[in-house]
Amino acid sequence: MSGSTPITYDDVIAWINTFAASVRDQKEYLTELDSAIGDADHGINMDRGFQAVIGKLPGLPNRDIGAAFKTVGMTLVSTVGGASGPLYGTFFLQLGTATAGREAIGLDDLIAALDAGVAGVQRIGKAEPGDKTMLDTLLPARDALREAAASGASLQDALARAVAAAEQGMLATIPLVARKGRASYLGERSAGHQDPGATSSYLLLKAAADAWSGAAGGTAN
Amino acid sequence: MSGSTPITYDDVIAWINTFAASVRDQKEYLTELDSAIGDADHGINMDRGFQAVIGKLPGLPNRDIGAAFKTVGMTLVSTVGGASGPLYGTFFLQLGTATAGREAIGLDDLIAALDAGVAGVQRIGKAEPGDKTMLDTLLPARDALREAAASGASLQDALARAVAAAEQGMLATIPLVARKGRASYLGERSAGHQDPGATSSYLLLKAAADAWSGAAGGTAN
Amino acid sequence: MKKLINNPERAVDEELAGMAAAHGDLIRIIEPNVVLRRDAPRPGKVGVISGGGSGHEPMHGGYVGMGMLDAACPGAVFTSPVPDQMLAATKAVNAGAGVLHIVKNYTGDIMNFELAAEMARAEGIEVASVVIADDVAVKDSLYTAGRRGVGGTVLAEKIVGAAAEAGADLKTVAALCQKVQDNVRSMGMALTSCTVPVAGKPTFELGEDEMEIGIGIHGEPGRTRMKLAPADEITEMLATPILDDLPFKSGDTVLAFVNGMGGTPLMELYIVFNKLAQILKGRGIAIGRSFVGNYITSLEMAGTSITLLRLDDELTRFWDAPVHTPALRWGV
Amino acid sequence: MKKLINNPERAVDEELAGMAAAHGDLIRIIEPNVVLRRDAPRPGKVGVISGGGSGHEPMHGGYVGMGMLDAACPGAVFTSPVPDQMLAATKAVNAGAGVLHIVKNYTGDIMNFELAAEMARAEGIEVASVVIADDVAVKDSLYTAGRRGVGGTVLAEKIVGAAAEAGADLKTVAALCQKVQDNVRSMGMALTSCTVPVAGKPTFELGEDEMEIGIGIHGEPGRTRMKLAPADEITEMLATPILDDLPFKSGDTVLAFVNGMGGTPLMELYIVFNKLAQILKGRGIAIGRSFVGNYITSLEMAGTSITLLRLDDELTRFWDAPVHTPALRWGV
Ligand SMILES: Nc1ncnc2c1ncn2[C@@H]1O[C@H](COP(=O)(O)OP(=O)(O)O)[C@@H](O)[C@H]1O
Ligand SMILES: Nc1ncnc2c1ncn2[C@@H]1O[C@H](COP(=O)(O)OP(=O)(O)O)[C@@H](O)[C@H]1O
Ligand SMILES: [Mg+2]
Ligand SMILES: [Mg+2]
Ligand SMILES: [Mg+2]
Ligand SMILES: [Mg+2]
Repeated sequence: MSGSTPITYDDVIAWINTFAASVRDQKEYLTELDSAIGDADHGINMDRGFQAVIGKLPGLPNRDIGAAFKTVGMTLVSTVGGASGPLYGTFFLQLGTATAGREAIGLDDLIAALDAGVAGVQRIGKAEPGDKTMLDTLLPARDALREAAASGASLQDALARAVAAAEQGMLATIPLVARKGRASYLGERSAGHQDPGATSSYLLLKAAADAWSGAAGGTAN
Repeated sequence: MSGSTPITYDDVIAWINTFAASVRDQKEYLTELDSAIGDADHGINMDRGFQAVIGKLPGLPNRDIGAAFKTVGMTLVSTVGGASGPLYGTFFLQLGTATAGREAIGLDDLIAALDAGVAGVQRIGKAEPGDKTMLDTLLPARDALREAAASGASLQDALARAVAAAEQGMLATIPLVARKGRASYLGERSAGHQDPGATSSYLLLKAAADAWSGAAGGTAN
Repeated sequence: MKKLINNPERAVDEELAGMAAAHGDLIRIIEPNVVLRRDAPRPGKVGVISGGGSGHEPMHGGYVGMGMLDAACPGAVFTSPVPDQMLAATKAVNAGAGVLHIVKNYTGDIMNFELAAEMARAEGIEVASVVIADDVAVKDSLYTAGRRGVGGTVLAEKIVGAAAEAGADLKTVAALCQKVQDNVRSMGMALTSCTVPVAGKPTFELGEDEMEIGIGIHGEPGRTRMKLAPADEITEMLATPILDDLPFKSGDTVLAFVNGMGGTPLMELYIVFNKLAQILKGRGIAIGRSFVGNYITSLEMAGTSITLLRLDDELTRFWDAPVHTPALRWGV
Repeated sequence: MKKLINNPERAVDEELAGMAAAHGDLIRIIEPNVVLRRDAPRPGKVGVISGGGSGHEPMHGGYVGMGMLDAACPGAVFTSPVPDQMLAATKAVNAGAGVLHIVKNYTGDIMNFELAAEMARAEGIEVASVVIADDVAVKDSLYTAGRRGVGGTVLAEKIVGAAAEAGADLKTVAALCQKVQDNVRSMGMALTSCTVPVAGKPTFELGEDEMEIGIGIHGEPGRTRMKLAPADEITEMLATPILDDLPFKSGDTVLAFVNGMGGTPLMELYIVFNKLAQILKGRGIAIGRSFVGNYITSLEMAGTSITLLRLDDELTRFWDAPVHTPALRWGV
């Protein structure tokens, strides 16, 4: 079963680094999306946070995946601000709690961690699916991952399906009228624009798929 | 001699009305000139003043040319502000003093009145010829008028020569570096631009020639 | 982008250094980017702090001082500050009587302040929070993020700061803040967008003959884009929803606050005030206090907002009480 | 042109009506467009008046009140007021002790004030005039119109107003005004032009990467157009000619005034102040008093000016004295 292809500490670090690079790459694009329905800072915020994160990673004392995630979360909380700081910060802190003390995890562990992360985002952000937020990416991605795992898919296959679901969820935010976050102030005018946070969450899933395509679970693909 | 072609009270009123119309017509142009080397208000200032003036003219009690000029001068002082208000105001007040009580004047009287008007402008503005001001139009125009009168020219001919001299004087302000007025703050940068006040003064001379082309001295031209 | 800055990433830090250099008699700056009242903590006094993204100056840093805020937490431009700032501010102003957090209703501000409040409580500090949500351009609803906090925030900080200065306890101060929130309404509009320094270009584009009605204070677009209108019509468009919302009634006395968004000359604000005074008169509402200027801004945005606060004797008294901050000073 | 106005020709009138509505406790408006201190004339007090084109708000109307001006005469935008205004103001504030005219050095202002002074003298009122000409961007010369009056005017009005309030006679007040003029220097720059309402379009065009150095306060172009530079370099470009002109010397104490031209956010003014403080420190000059904000403006122009006034005890004392006007208030 899928638990047999372990995700190592190095894989986790690679994921975070890949996401940080992707955020840097897409900084202008994310900010542009936020211009349309927000305050033109989402890319800037995420980049500020993940630049701080990659500055912290080399200093981590041991190969504890949970500790790494917690460091990411705390760094985001302390450097991002805005809505995305506490939301992504809590997400990673919950990932950290779910994987505390582990040097490697399996797909099931990853799903459980995502469960906790998404629950954290829901708890502090109080958003529902369809409110036009990052949840509209994270929830379907997690569900896709779980279904794939249940059907015995490999980590890579499961991730590929999660990325596809994330992309769909992200695109599905376009027609939505926002009910949470800054975009909600626009009322009907928020429809027709892709949510910036849903987009960065898609990049987060994509970064995992990219980082682990050749690493975890051998050299598949 | 030229004194024999009288300028009547109605001619004077026609001159003022013609100039007011010309200022209204050239308001944007004068303001544009003032944008380049001043504060973008010369046309606006002159138009505000002469609109007030033409509102006053119908109410004048008798056919006293001097009183009409004085009314123009006082109205300009009270409504224009800026540099041009006191300068043009004084100019017309001096014209009024020089023609007080007269119902008609000759070319010589006009020259004497212009002398007084220009002296007034020089006294309160303290500018010299070549400082890039309205004086650079008024002085050569007055001199041309005087020379033409001395050579026995008709009022129309004398005015035509004065307008030509005024135009030359106005154009000659272009290369000058301003030493007086707002344009002086620009230093060397003021060169290459035509002075707005010199331009409105040219229009003033031109208005006399236009207004009196068919009136004073019969229907010549 | 044309700005008097050296480096977009360092703009807020250099701004705070400039504030410290200019107003060292009133404030000092402590890590991590907290504007602190020079003489904080004041023995026995309830601490009052606020914070939010930068770019709204003089709010909040300009309101730190005697009779107003004890500390302000400026985030990056238009970005809620991080909890570390509010935690540091809360600890620095706490004198044992507890600390009030005045929070503008934005998802980010709410969450970051709440995280800080939890951490402060964990360290044994009593913290109360009041959320300002006065923007009638946004429909209020249980299912959305709700209304934004805008101009009412400045009035709340002044009034609440005066009560804290006078020695009111945390519960009283928090209740007074809630009372301001319950009696204040605002609405804003923009003639131009603004440029977040790090973004480098205007947040939105507006045609030469267009305006945005119902904007917030973060350069975000408003509820509707319209053809430019005369100032009197714009004033009607802002005042009417405000007046109808509370609703304000004939016989009420208000504090009338006409605010500039940063790039609007005072001349225009007074033209708006002139019409607002006529509208209020027409409704039988008296202007008890007037407040006109650029007090809660969106960088260099051109535009205005109107805020009306229904006054009673208590609110009036605390509004009039002495205040001495970099941006607001009277009675001392 | 995007402005909160109804009719360009009526903008100043409606502005004054708005000021009267907002600040009726401090000022009233009399014909022909004079902003008058509510309680003028004050028995026994020397009257202090100033005036100039509109578009520089809060100067001068915002400075009418206790401890500063007794009256202000706002002309059309960027156009010197007419003598009728200064005459009416002079008569309205005269209480027998004479009236000081604080005049900025512009050909129009000089001539219009002089005409009014002559008329007032003809009516038996003692009038003294002091000309403020503090702009070091303009070369001083006997053969030109000389230097412009800019930021130093605000400081002169505050300091001289305090002396008049304290009961100084006309000669003393005029001498004090001259002392301010002798010890103050300024220079300004623009990032953008501004639009005179009646003209309807910007006075000059500036490229996205250009700025004007050495501007005045009437939207006129400056001495030189340059490539945009970081705030620190701009601050050097303004401060150096000021410091070298007086010259200010090590050991001097100054009032450091960083002014916004109307469309510049406070954030940027504090960034400029931060660098200015470093420059002054480097020259051994102490900052005795700081003054940061949009106090003498050019409509919505983006830009800044720096003014330095060399302080002594007398100037400092009058600067610190109570003032209560729409735009400036302390000590009361
Ligand atoms: N209540 C919420 N729950 C979940 N996600 C939210 C919520 N509010 C906002 N977001 C997400 O945060 C994103 C905006 O992040 P960002 O621009 O960094 O913060 P801010 O809105 O404070 O400027 C939105 O696009 C949205 O996906
Ligand atoms: N000292 C002076 N003597 C004569 N004319 C002057 C003087 N100063 C300015 N002017 C004239 O006034 C004109 C500007 O008038 P205007 O724009 O109406 O006033 P302001 O300069 O106050 O805005 C200049 O173009 C110049 O011809
Ligand atoms: Mg955002
Ligand atoms: Mg002009
Ligand atoms: Mg933000
Ligand atoms: Mg002018």
